[in-house]
Amino acid sequence: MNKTISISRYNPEQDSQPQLQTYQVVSEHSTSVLDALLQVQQQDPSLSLRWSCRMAICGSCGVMINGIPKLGCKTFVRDYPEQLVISPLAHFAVEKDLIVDMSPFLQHLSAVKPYLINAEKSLQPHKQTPAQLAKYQQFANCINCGLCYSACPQFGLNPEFIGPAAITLAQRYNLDSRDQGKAVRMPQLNSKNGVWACTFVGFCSEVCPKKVDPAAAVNQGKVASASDFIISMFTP
Amino acid sequence: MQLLQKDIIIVGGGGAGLRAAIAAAEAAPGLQVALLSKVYPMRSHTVAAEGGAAAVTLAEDSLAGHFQDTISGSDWLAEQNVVDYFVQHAYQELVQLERWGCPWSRKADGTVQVRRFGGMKTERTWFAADKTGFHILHTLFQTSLRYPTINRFDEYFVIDLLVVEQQIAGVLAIHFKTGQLVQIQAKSVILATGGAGRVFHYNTNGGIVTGDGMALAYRHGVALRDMEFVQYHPTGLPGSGILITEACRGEGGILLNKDGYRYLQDYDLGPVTPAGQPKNNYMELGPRDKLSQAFWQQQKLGLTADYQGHAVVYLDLRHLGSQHLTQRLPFICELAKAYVNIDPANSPIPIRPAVHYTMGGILTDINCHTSIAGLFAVGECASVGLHGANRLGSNSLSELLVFGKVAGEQAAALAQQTSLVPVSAIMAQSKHQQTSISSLFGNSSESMVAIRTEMTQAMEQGCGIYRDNNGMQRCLTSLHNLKSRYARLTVSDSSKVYNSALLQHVELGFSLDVAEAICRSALARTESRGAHQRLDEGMTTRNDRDFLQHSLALRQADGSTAISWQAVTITSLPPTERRYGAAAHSPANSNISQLKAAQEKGLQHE
Amino acid sequence: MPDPKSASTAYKPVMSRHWWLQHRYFQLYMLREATVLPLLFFIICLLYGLFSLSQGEVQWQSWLTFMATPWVVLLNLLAFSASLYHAKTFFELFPRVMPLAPAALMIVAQWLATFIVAAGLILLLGGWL
Amino acid sequence: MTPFTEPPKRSDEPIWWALFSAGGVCFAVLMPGSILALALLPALGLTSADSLNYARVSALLYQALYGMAGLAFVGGVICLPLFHTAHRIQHGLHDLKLGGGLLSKICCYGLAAFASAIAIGLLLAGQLQ
Ligand SMILES: Cc1cc2nc3c(=O)[nH]c(=O)nc-3n(C[C@H](O)[C@H](O)[C@H](O)COP(=O)(O)OP(=O)(O)OC[C@H]3O[C@@H](n4cnc5c(N)ncnc54)[C@H](O)[C@@H]3O)c2cc1C
Ligand code: SF4
Ligand code: F3S
Ligand code: FES
Repeated sequence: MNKTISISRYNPEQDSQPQLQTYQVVSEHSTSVLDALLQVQQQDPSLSLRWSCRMAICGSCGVMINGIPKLGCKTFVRDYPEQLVISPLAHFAVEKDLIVDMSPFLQHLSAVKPYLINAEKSLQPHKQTPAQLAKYQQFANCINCGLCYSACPQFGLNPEFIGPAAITLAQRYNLDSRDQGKAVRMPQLNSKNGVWACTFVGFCSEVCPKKVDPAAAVNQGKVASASDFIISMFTP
Repeated sequence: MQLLQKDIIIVGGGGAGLRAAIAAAEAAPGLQVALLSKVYPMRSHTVAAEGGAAAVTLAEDSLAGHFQDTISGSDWLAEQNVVDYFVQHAYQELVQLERWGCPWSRKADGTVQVRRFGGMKTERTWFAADKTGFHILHTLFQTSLRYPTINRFDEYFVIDLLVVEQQIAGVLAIHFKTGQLVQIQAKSVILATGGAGRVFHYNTNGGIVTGDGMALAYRHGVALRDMEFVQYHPTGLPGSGILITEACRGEGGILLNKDGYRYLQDYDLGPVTPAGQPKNNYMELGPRDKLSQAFWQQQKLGLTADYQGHAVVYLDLRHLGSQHLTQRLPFICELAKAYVNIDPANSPIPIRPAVHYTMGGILTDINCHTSIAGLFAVGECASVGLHGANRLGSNSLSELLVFGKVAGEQAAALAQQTSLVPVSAIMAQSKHQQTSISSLFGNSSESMVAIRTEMTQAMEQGCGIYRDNNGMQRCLTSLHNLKSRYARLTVSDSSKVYNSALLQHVELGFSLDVAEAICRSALARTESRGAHQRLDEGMTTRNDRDFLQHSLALRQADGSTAISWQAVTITSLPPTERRYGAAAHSPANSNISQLKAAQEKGLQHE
Repeated sequence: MPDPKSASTAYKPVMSRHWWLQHRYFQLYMLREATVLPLLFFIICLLYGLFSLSQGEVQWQSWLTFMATPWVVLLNLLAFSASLYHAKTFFELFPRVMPLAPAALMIVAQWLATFIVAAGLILLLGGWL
Repeated sequence: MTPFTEPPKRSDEPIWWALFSAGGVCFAVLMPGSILALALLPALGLTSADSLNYARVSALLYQALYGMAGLAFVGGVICLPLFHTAHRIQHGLHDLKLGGGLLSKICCYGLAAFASAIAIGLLLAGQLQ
């Protein structure tokens, strides 16, 4: 079946702003949006996009599909019988076509010290019960695709907001029974660009392709930050 | 052209590259490590590994057992000293990852849980649900952030190694974002660029798995070893090739042909184990090469079903129940739903074999050092000698960790003793590359997509699960043909910023080189062993007299490939017949049990 | 690696003030936030009531009359609907912020609290208690 | 983009957020009943006659439980919901790119505090009479 799709094109060496261009693709039942984009790339090799695993785990192929952030490889053309407009992830600077500048996202992730902090030296594995694992496991499933940042208007309004995925990652470690680093992670979350920039819009969780529920992580972070605030009032 | 100076360069941000980077940063905190990757590290294909990582863990298991499984899995083509080192260090590496925060699945008492895996005689595969590679990669990536000396160069695409008189001097890379050519000097360089599955048509690999590192080394005269051994995974989704992990079978999934018959019993893997009660080394838990070959045989007999034009058999998980499936195989449920619209709790999943892993790779010694001084290789791009003719599932992730660490430490040690090769010595090479890159732009009638598709199809037809001389010759002719067409191919998009067309062009060149090495090596091995199965007369069985040897593919000055041979290191386990199912317990295998007793003494955890 | 050059070439989209009109999800979010406007009206009514009460019986009677004016009743009806919509959203969000029990259970428990409080207040202020 | 080198300043949001959340609970749990009992039912004549007469209401608000009932009512139905409202308006202004900075913050929370003080003042004045 032939299908017309529109793709936002932007070449920084020539254009002042992105423009939609339409293409024809062949769509079968199992054709994903990524497949469609790759078909277009065969017709027009100048189209730039990121992708790799095509199985919804590497997190590189995020785009806006009819205005909603989605993974191209996990979204199917068959589900868009009407129009299908593909544009780069919102709230990020567009480098070229569907490629956005991901460096702010990476910086925000690193800002929360997303690694296990534990001074103990040992050659033995920690014990961790399935219940303790379950406390943070969901938050450890984030594939860093950045869709939640494109979904979050607060990030759009304030690019300094460290954002849902970074806070989720902080919470992932804070809730890990093996971790002792909460104290060094909290200052980032406590700031006005930390958890407090979120107004629980909640769209981040709607679009998350891995059901991580970043909105829950951020708002649990508010509780943690508030208790940290109270504790700080009693400790000099 | 930008010029940068570092101490150590690591090309590749997958499991192997990141593990090496951390090891180097820990071993020598004074050295600057450059970590280059053509994609953000967490996009590397390690992320897709589902099943798990092997190490001897249970009290009733033994290092000798893991050693023996790996050697016999390799059809005796593994380097036994390397396997020995590997089995001794795997456990500690998985523990290290645990201490870095990897969310390994646990037993009720809080200890790490292990699962069954094909070709392993006991449970020794650590897993993190069915996203083991994902969790390993993210744990490593996140851990790497704590080392200030690890300088990341994300989306830098390495196009050449800078080599001066058999001594590494650095690498040449394109910064994807700006199109700038960057020269980075270093005292040691580690290649950790992953496999080459994308040279085949049906594969479980990501789009970036194009064999770059293998070609980079090969072009500078480093041998590629055992390239003919390409693993077909028995359970890929039809069409896309997306992997359905072996852990499905470890959990008790069964394989059925179109008549609902468990056909594996006809291929020396029986007797039938009851559905849901898997037994190590029997039936569905036989090794991958055997399972993929059984599919091929069934297809020949007309016993496979059709799924949208693809020949398939079925992976049936229904008897495991939906609760168990969502708990242990959540990602598989998600994939099956998304890509073939099937709920594994209700219907069997259509599957077919797909190229999965390149056993061969850049020849290194046990220290991951190649024949170029200061150049190391590790991970799927390398052939340190662990997998031989067939890799056992879950050995590869452990390999990334064990040898990633070795490579990092060795590279650091070497970098501390050497100094940079002067820039003047590499300028000519860089300039030459610069000119040849700029000469690529233009309009030609050749289509890159056509060349790439023809290559993957030629490989699929000529170097598939079963091979014969005529098929491979045809494949080789096509490859030569494609190479000359490639020489005329140009890049029509001349933009600088994120020029995908340019990158794909260079990648295709790498893939063509690797494809030729695979085909040449396969032609030269006139026996059947592990993943290399020939149909030609007199070549259908293993021939230890002539071929208990590694193949080495070496690039000649004229661009062609020459094959030579290298002896296999055998320390304690001389070749016997490889057997699975009930046959494994017949008397012919008794010398294994004797050996096992002998090794128990020698091989214990340090 | 930060690259100063790219900053100048990348296209930076700006968010318009009307972003929330573009998607139903955001419209509902704005609706949720806007529930405080009718609420504010009711609070002002109460403040006025407190003041009236402190001024004695006559003023209090006039407050009661004020509260029965049709436009006031209408606005308070709006405030009532707003409070219900707010309650719905709030009860759904709360279990995600504090996952103390299964979400469905917590939602039911919260609605139950609202009903009991409402019943109590109606019985008390309606003169049945 | 500022690199995250120094630990950022702690935000004072926890205070406002705590008040907002408490107000949110009141809005969801107390408000539906209060609006019904104080505004809608009496205005529509659905309460038993005269249940809101001056004497009864003053007694409930000024004397019941030694004045504690009145205080709880003013706190839960006026003050906390006021802070809830202030918080949402403050963030709403930011959402609409109309403010959300320090000035609007002072206005929003300042007014909430001011109105709360008046409410409590009126109540206490009544109770002390
Ligand atoms: C679907 C799937 C499932 C698997 N499951 C398992 C399993 O359960 N257990 C197991 O043991 N093994 C498994 N494997 C195998 C194992 O995952 C891989 O062998 C392993 O992850 C390879 O890791 P690597 O670090 O060598 O390479 P990769 O993870 O592929 O990383 C390669 C890196 O090199 C970079 N790179 C490549 N070329 C260039 C270049 N030219 N310039 C710059 N950078 C470059 C890439 O950007 C990337 O960062 C699986 C493999 C697949 C495909
Ligand atoms: S939280 Fe979800 S949407 Fe956000 S980056 Fe992670 S996986 Fe993507
Ligand atoms: S969308 Fe944004 S505002 Fe909060 S709940 Fe999610 S981070
Ligand atoms: S291509 Fe990897 S997530 Fe889509």
